[in-house]
Amino acid sequence: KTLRWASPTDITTLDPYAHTESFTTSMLHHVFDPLVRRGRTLELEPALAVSWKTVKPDTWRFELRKNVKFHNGNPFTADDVVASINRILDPGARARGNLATVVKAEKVDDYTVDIVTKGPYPLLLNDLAGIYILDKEWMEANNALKPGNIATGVTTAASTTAIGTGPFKVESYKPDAGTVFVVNPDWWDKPQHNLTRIEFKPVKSDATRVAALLSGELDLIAPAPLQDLQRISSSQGFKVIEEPSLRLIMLSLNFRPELKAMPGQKNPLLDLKVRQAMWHAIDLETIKKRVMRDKSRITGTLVAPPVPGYAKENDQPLAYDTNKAKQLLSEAGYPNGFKTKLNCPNDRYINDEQTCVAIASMWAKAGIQAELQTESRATYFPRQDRGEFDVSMVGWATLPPMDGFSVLSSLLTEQKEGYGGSNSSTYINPQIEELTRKAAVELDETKRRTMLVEALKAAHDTVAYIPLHQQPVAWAVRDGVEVPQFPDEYVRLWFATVK
Amino acid sequence: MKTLASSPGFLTRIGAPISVIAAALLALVIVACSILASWIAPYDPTNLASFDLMNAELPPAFTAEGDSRFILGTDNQGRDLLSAMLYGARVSIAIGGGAVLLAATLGVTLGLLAGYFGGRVDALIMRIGDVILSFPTILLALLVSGIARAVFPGAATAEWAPVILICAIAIHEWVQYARTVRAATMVETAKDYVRAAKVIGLPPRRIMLRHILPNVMSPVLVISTINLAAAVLTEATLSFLGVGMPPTYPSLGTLIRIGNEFVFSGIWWIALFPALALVILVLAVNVVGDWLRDRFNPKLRVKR
Amino acid sequence: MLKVLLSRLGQAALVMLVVSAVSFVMFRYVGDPVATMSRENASVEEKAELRRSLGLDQPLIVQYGRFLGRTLRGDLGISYRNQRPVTELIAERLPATLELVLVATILSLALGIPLGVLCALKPDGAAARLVQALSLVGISTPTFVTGIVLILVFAVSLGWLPSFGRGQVIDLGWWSTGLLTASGLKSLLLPGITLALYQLTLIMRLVRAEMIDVLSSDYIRFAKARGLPKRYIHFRLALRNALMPVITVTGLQIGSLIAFAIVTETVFQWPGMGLLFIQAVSFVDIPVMAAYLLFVGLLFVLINTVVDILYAVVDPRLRARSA
Amino acid sequence: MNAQQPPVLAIEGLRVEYPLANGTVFTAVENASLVIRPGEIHALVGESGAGKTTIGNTVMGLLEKPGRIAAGTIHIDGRKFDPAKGSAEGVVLGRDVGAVFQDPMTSLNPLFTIESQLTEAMRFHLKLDNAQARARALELLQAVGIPEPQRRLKAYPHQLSGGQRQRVVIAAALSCGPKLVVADEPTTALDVSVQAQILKLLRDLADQRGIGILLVTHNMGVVAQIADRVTIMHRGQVVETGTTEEVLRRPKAVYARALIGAVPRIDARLDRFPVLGEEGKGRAEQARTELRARAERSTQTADDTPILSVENLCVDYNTSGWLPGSKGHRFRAVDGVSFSVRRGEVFGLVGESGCGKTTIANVVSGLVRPTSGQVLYRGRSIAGEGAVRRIGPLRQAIQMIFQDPYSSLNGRMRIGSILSEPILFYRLAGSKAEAESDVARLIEAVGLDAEAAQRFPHAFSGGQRQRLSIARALGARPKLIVCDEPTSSLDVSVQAQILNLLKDLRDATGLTLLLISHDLAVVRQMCDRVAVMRQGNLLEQANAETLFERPQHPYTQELLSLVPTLDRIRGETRAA
Ligand SMILES: Nc1ncnc2c1ncn2[C@@H]1O[C@H](COP(=O)(O)OP(=O)(O)OP(=O)(O)O)[C@@H](O)[C@H]1O
Ligand SMILES: Nc1ncnc2c1ncn2[C@@H]1O[C@H](COP(=O)(O)OP(=O)(O)OP(=O)(O)O)[C@@H](O)[C@H]1O
Ligand SMILES: [Mg+2]
Ligand SMILES: [Mg+2]
Ligand code: NI
Repeated sequence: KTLRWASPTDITTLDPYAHTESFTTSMLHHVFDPLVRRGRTLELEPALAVSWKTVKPDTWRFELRKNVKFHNGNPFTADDVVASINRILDPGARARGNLATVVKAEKVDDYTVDIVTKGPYPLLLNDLAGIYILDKEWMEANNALKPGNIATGVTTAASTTAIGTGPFKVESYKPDAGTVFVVNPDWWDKPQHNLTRIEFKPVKSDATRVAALLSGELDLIAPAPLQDLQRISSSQGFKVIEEPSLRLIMLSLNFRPELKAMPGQKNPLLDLKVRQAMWHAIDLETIKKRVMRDKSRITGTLVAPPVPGYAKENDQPLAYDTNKAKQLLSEAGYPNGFKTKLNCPNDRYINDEQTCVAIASMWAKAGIQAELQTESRATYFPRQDRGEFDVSMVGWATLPPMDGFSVLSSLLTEQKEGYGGSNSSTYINPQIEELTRKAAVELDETKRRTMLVEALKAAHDTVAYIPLHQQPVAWAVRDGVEVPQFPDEYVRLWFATVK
Repeated sequence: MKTLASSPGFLTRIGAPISVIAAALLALVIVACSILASWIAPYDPTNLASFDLMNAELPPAFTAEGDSRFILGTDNQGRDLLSAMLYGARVSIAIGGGAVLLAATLGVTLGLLAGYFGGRVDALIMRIGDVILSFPTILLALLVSGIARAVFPGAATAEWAPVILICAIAIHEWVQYARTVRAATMVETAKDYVRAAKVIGLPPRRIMLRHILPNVMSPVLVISTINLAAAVLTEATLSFLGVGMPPTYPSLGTLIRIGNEFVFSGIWWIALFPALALVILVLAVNVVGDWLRDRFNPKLRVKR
Repeated sequence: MLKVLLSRLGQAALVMLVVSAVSFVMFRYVGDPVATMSRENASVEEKAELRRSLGLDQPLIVQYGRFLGRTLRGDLGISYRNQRPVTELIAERLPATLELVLVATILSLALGIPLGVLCALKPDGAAARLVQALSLVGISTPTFVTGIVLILVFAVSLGWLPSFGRGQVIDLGWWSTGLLTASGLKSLLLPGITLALYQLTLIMRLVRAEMIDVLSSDYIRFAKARGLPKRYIHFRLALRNALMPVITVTGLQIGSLIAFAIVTETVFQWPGMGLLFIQAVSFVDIPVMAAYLLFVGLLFVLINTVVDILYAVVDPRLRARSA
Repeated sequence: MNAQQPPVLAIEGLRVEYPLANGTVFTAVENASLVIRPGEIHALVGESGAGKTTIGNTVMGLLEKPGRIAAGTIHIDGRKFDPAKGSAEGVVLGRDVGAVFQDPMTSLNPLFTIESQLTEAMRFHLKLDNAQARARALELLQAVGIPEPQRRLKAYPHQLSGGQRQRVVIAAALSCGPKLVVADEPTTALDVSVQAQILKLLRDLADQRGIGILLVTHNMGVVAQIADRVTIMHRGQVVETGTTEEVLRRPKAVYARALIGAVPRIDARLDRFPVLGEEGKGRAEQARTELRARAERSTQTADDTPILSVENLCVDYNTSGWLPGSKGHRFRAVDGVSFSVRRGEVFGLVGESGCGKTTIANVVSGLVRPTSGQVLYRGRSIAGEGAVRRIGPLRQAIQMIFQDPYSSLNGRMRIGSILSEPILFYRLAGSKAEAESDVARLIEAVGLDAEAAQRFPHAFSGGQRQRLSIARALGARPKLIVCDEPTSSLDVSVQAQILNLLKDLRDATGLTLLLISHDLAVVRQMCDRVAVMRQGNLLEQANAETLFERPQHPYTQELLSLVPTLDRIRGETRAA
C-alpha cells in the first residue's frame, strides 16, 4: 500500500544533526527512533529506551531496548547511543542547541546509558524526543562520526544516506524531486499503519499541490492552503482534516526608548495604556472569520492549550472596542494617535500579510497610523533579530521541547546568559526574569508549571506581546486515507492507514 | 483633456488606421484614469481606515450576490476593487513605463557604442552585461534597495519605492536592449549610408544617433512594448519580496498575484479584472508600438 | 582562433571575478544565514557562535578573500542548507533544467518563427491579428497564473498530463533524463509550454518586425524577379536577414531560463536550477548562491560567445570583425 | 526581324501612378506603348526620372509599394498581365522573364554567397541538381567576364566590386534561359571591355535564341551598337519610337533631337558639355549660378603642389571564415599604386571593373585602412603610415560620391535632412532656414525639384538618387571630391549639366576632383590627367589629351578601341 503525499518544504538533509528544521525532523522520524518519543496524544513514551530515572539531579540513567536492529542489520546497543550523543555534541553539529544542557553520555553496560546534564534540567526527555540514534558502526565505516562542518569543509555520507531503526527505510532521496520510503519489516514496535511504501514529493506551490491532489496524483497534502479548503471539501472523494496548531501568532512591540517611525520622540509603546489600546483596537473575531476562514483559534496568552504553562485564566484577549482604544490613547496622551511601523513576513505564517493589512486597517480606525511593510522571510527575520522593527509579527510553537518554558526563555527574558534569544524587542520584566531562572532548574513538575503560568500572567497583564491566534493545521486527503493530526504539525505516518 | 480630444484627429492626419486610434485612445484612457485616480475612484484604497474587512471578497455588483457599493467587487481586505485597480494602475504604469524607458535608453546607448566602436569598448560593455545577466532581478533589486537605504537613509520610505523599483528593473533589463542594438549596429555600421556619414566627417555620436539609431529601432520597439508587461509583473514580484510597494498600496501586478490565490475558491474577480486591465493596456501599447515601428520604415508609410 | 578563445577565457575569468565581488556585496542585503540556520529557540550567544564558526563575523573583504582563495583551489564550498558540496548540487539539477529549457526553446523557435513570418506576410490578416493578440494576452498574464491554468485544464480537468515533477527519469551516468520515458516526456510538456510562452511571443514579434522591413528590400524584390517560390523566399532568404535579433534574444533567454526559471520551476515543482537557486536565496545559502552566480556568469559568457559566432555564421559581413 | 511571331512584350497605353504621402498622386508613366518581338533588343532611353525603371518594374509585377497601374494593358509572350496577381498567366518570373535591376548593389542578398544566389533559380526552374547548377553558374560567370569565377562563387556580395556585382545580377537574369529580359542599365558599372563582352552576349542571345530584350540605358553608344529599336521617353511619356537607325540619325521629336545632340564626344575635347536648350535655363541654372557665387573664392587659382598624393598604396582584403579569428585567404586589391593630384585638377581613374578603383577611393576618404603605403593630403598623411590621429577638419575638405547612390542614402531620413546635415554640421549656414534654402538650391542645381527634400530616398529614380548624392557632397563645400562613377545612371543631358557644374566649380574655386569613371568620353571631356588601372596596378598615367591621342599601354589602346559610339550604329557595324 503506497501513500503519496506532498508538503511545501523538502527534507533538507538526511543527517538528523545537520539541521534545525522541525519539518525535516518529523520526516526523519520515519527512519530513526529517539530514546523517548511522543505517542498519539503527544505524551512522552519509551522508544529505544524502555525506562529511565534520575540517579543524580544532573544524571539520568536510561535502560535500552534489546533486540533492535538498524536497517543495515547491525544491532542497537549503548555504543550507538553514546556515539550519537557525542556526535550531536560536536561543535560542528547544527542541532547541538537542541541538546544544549547535556554534557556527555556514558556507557554503563551494553544496554544502559547515563546522560549527564549541566545541573538539574527538567526538560531533558522533551529534548531527547528529538534526538535520533544513528548506527555507530555505519558512522565509523563511512567516516561520519562527526557531522559535516561548513567551517572546515567536511561533508559526510550521512547527508544522503539514512540508516536508522525506524519503521521505514529510505529507498531513494532526490532533493526537490521526492523521497521514497519503504516499510521496515524488522521494526521493533508493532506497526499501527498498513503502509508498505511512502512517496514523498515536495510541492512548493500551494495551488499546484491542491491541483495534484484533485487530479489524483497525491493522497495527502499537508498543509492545504486555507482559501482552497472549501473547494477541496466540496470535491467528490476528498476531505479536509484540521486542528489548531501549537504555533501561536503574536505581535512583538518595540520597548526601546524611541520608535523607528518617530525618531527623537518618546516611544508611546512604553505606556501600558497604549499597548492595551492597540490590543483593544484589533478585531480578532473578524480576522479569524475572514482572514483565517474560521479555522484559527483566538488566543489571549502566549502558549497553546496542550503546552505546559497554559492556563485558562490567562487566555483572555482584550475585547475589541475601538472607542475604548481611543479613550486609552487619549489618557496616555495620544488623542490623535501616533505613528508606528508594522513589519510582517509574507511567506512564513498562514495568511500573514493579509492579517497585517487587516490589523493596520483596524488600527487606522483607532487613530494608530501603522506604516505596513511586508517582505520575505529571508530578509524579515534577520532584521527582526537586529531589532529594526517597531511592531512586528512573531510566530512561536515552543518546539521542539513543547513546553511553555521556551516562550519565557526566548521571548520574555533579557538577552543575556543564553536567555532572550528572540526577544529583540527588549521587553524586560524582573518578575519574569526571576521565575524563568527558577523554573529552569525545577525538577518538580507541578511547581514548575505554576511558575510558568505565573510568568505568563505577568506577560499578559503587561501586554508584553499581543497574541492573535493559533494557526490552524489543515490537511487534505483523498477518501480512504486516515492520518492522525497533531498540533505540532508533525506528519506521523506510522499511524496512517490507507484503503 | 485637451490632448485627449485632439489626439484622434492628429492620428488620422498622420495616417493611423482606426484600430491604432482605438488602441491609442484606450491606452490614453487607462493612463488618464490612473493619473486621475484620486478624483475618479469611488474610494481611496490607500486610506487604511476607509475599508472594512467585513466587506472582504464581495462579488462584483452585476452578479447575483453583488453589492451595489462595489462595482467590481472587493478584494480580500474589503477594498473596493475598482478603486484599488485605478490606484494600482498608476503604480504599475509609472514603474513599468519608467523601467522600460530607462532600460531602453541605457541599453540602446550602450548597444550603439558597443556595436559602433567594437573592440575593447564592445568587450567591456558586453562583459558588464554578462555580469548583470548573472544576477536575477530579485537580487539586483535587493542590492539596489540596500544600497539606496545605506546612501539615503530616507530611502526606506514608500515614496522612494517606485524609484528603487524602476532602477532595479532597468539595471537588469538594459542588457537585452544593448545586445540587440549592438548586433544590429554592427550590421548597419558596414553599410554605405553610414560610410557616407563618416565621409562627411560627422562625429561618431551624431552618426550613431541620427543615422544608425532609426535603423536599429525596430527590435527595440518590439522588446520594449513586450517588456512593459514583464516589468509590471516584475514589480509585483519585487514588492512581494519586500523591496517594492507596501501591501497597503497594491499595484495591478500585486492585485493579480493576490487574486491568483483565490481563483481556486471561486473568487475570480480579484485576479480577473486587474489582469484584464493589464492585458488591455499591453495590447494597446503593442498595437501602437507596431504602428510606430512601421512608420519608422518610410517604405511602409503609405497607407496600403 | 586560439588567440580569440584565450581572450574570451580571460574575459570570462574577469566576469566571474566581478560577479563574485558584486555578489559578496549583495549578500549583505539578501538576509542573514545565521537567522535561517539557527533554531527558533537559539540564544544570542548560540547565534554569535554560529556566525563565528562560519566566518561571517569577519569583514566582508576577508570573507571574499577566503572565498576567492578556496575557489581558485577548485573548492566551491558546501551548502549551508544541505551541507553537501555545491558542485554536486548544481550538477544534480543541471539535467532537469537543460532538458526543460531545450524543450521550451525548441517550442518557441518552432512556433515563433513561422508564426512571425506569417504575421509579417499578412500583417492585417485576421489570423495574424488573432495570433498576436493571443500571444500578448499570454505574456501579460503572470507565469504563475498561466502555469496554474494549464495545470487545472490538462491535469485536473482532463487528466491528460501530470501536474508537477519530472515523471520517471532514467539515469545515464550522472545525467538523469526524462526524455526516454513516456511519463518524463509528458511531464515536460506543461512547464515547457509555460516557459516557452514569453520567448515565443518575443521571437514571433521580432521576426515579424524584422521581416516586414526585409520584405521591402531590393534583394527580396530581385529574388522575386528570379521567380523563386514564395516559401523559399520567405523562409530561407528573408528569414535569414531577419534573424539577428532573434539569435540575440534567444541566446539571452536560454541563459536566463537555465539560471532563473524560478517561477515555472516552482509552479511545476521542476527539480532544476531555478528551484535550487530560489531555495538558496530564501535560505540565504551563501556558498550555493556564490558558486551558482559564478556558474551563471560563465554560462552567459559562453552563450554570448556562441551568439557572437552565430552572428558571423549568419552574416558574412561580420566575419571580419568578430574577434 | 521576326515580325511575324507574336511579340514577347506588348505594352498598350500604360499609365502608372505613385500616390504620395501628401495625398497627391504622381504619374510616373503616362500612356506608354511599346512592342518587343522575339530576338529584338529594344532600347529605352530618356531623361533621368522619365519612368523607364517604372515600366520595367511594372512588367515584372514588382512595382514598388504604393505604385499602381492606373490604365493600359501589358501582354507578355502573348499572355495578358493581371495587375491584381502581379503576373501574367503561365509566365513564370525568372524562367520566362529575366530581370536586371538598376541598382545591382542592393539586388543581391548580403547574407548568401554568389553561388547560392546564382544557382537557386536554376534549381527551381530547371530542376538542376547542385552540381549541374554549379557548373552552369561557373559558365555564366565566365560568360559575363568575371575573373577567377571559382573563387567568386564562394564570395559574398560585399566582397565584389560594383561592376562584378552587376555582372552577377546579369548572369542571374540569364541563368534560366528567359524569353524576355528586362535589363535596367545593366552596364553602368562596367568598363568598356567588359561592357563590350556583355553587349555581345546579349546580342548573341537575341540573335540565336530569339530572346526579346528591353534594354534601359543612357549610353547612346550602346544603343547605337546593339539596339534594334529605340524608344525615347520624357517626363513619363514616349516621345519617339522607331528603329535605331531612324531615331538616332533622324530624330523627329524636339527632345529626342536635343538628347542625341548632347551625347559627349570622345574624339575631341570641348570646353563645355552641350546642354539641351530648354534645360539649361530656369531655376536649375539660377541655382547653379548662386552656388558658384557662394562658393568661396580661392586665393590661388593655379597651383602645382599636389593636394593629394597616394604613395605606394597596397590594400589587402581578408576573407575570414565564420569562426572568430580563423584565417581565410588574402586578396590584394590594390598593389603599389602611386599618383598625385594637383590642386584644381580633375584627375581621372579608369580601368577594368574590379581593378581596385573604389578601394582607392575608400582609402582616400578614410573608409578603408591601407595595408601599406600612405595617402597625403596637402603633405599631411591621412591614411597609412604616420597618419595623423585626428583628421577632424580635413574631413570637410575631402568628400566622396559613392558608386552606389541608393545604399549611401539613409533610407530612414528625408532628403532634406540628409542634405542639410553637412551644412548644419559645419555651420555653413547661419540658421536652419538658411540651411533649408541652401538645400533647396543644391537640389535644384542637380536638376531636381526643391520639393524632393520632403521625400525619402526610395521614392526616387536611380539617376535622381545619384544626383542627390552629388548634391550632398557639394553641400559640405569640399576642396577635393572623390567621385566614384558620379554620372553612371544619368542621361546625357543631365550628365552634361552636372559635369558642367563640377567644371565651373573647379574653375571658380579650385575644387579638385578625383574622377572614377568607365565612360571614357566623360573622362576625356572632364579630366586633365588620367591614370589607367588594371588588377590593382597602375598601368599608365598621362595627360588626358596625350592618353587619348597616343595611348601607350596596350590595355589602354584596347579600351579606347572598344568605346561604343553613336557613329557605329548597329546596322552598319553588322554590315561592315
Ligand atoms: N570586402 C572585400 N573582401 C574581399 N574582396 C573584396 C572586398 N571588397 C572588394 N574586394 C575585391 O577587390 C577588388 C577591387 O574592388 P573595387 O571595389 O575596388 O573595384 P573597382 O575598381 O571599384 O571595380 P568596379 O569598377 O567594378 O566598381 C575586386 O576584385 C573585389 O572583388
Ligand atoms: N516610390 C515612389 N514614390 C513616389 N515617386 C516615385 C517612387 N519611385 C519612383 N518615383 C518617381 O517616379 C519617376 C520615375 O521613376 P523611374 O525610376 O521609373 O525613373 P527612371 O526613368 O528609371 O530614371 P533613372 O534613369 O534616373 O533611373 C521619378 O520621377 C521618381 O521620382
Ligand atoms: Mg531607373
Ligand atoms: Mg567600384
Ligand atoms: Ni526634361
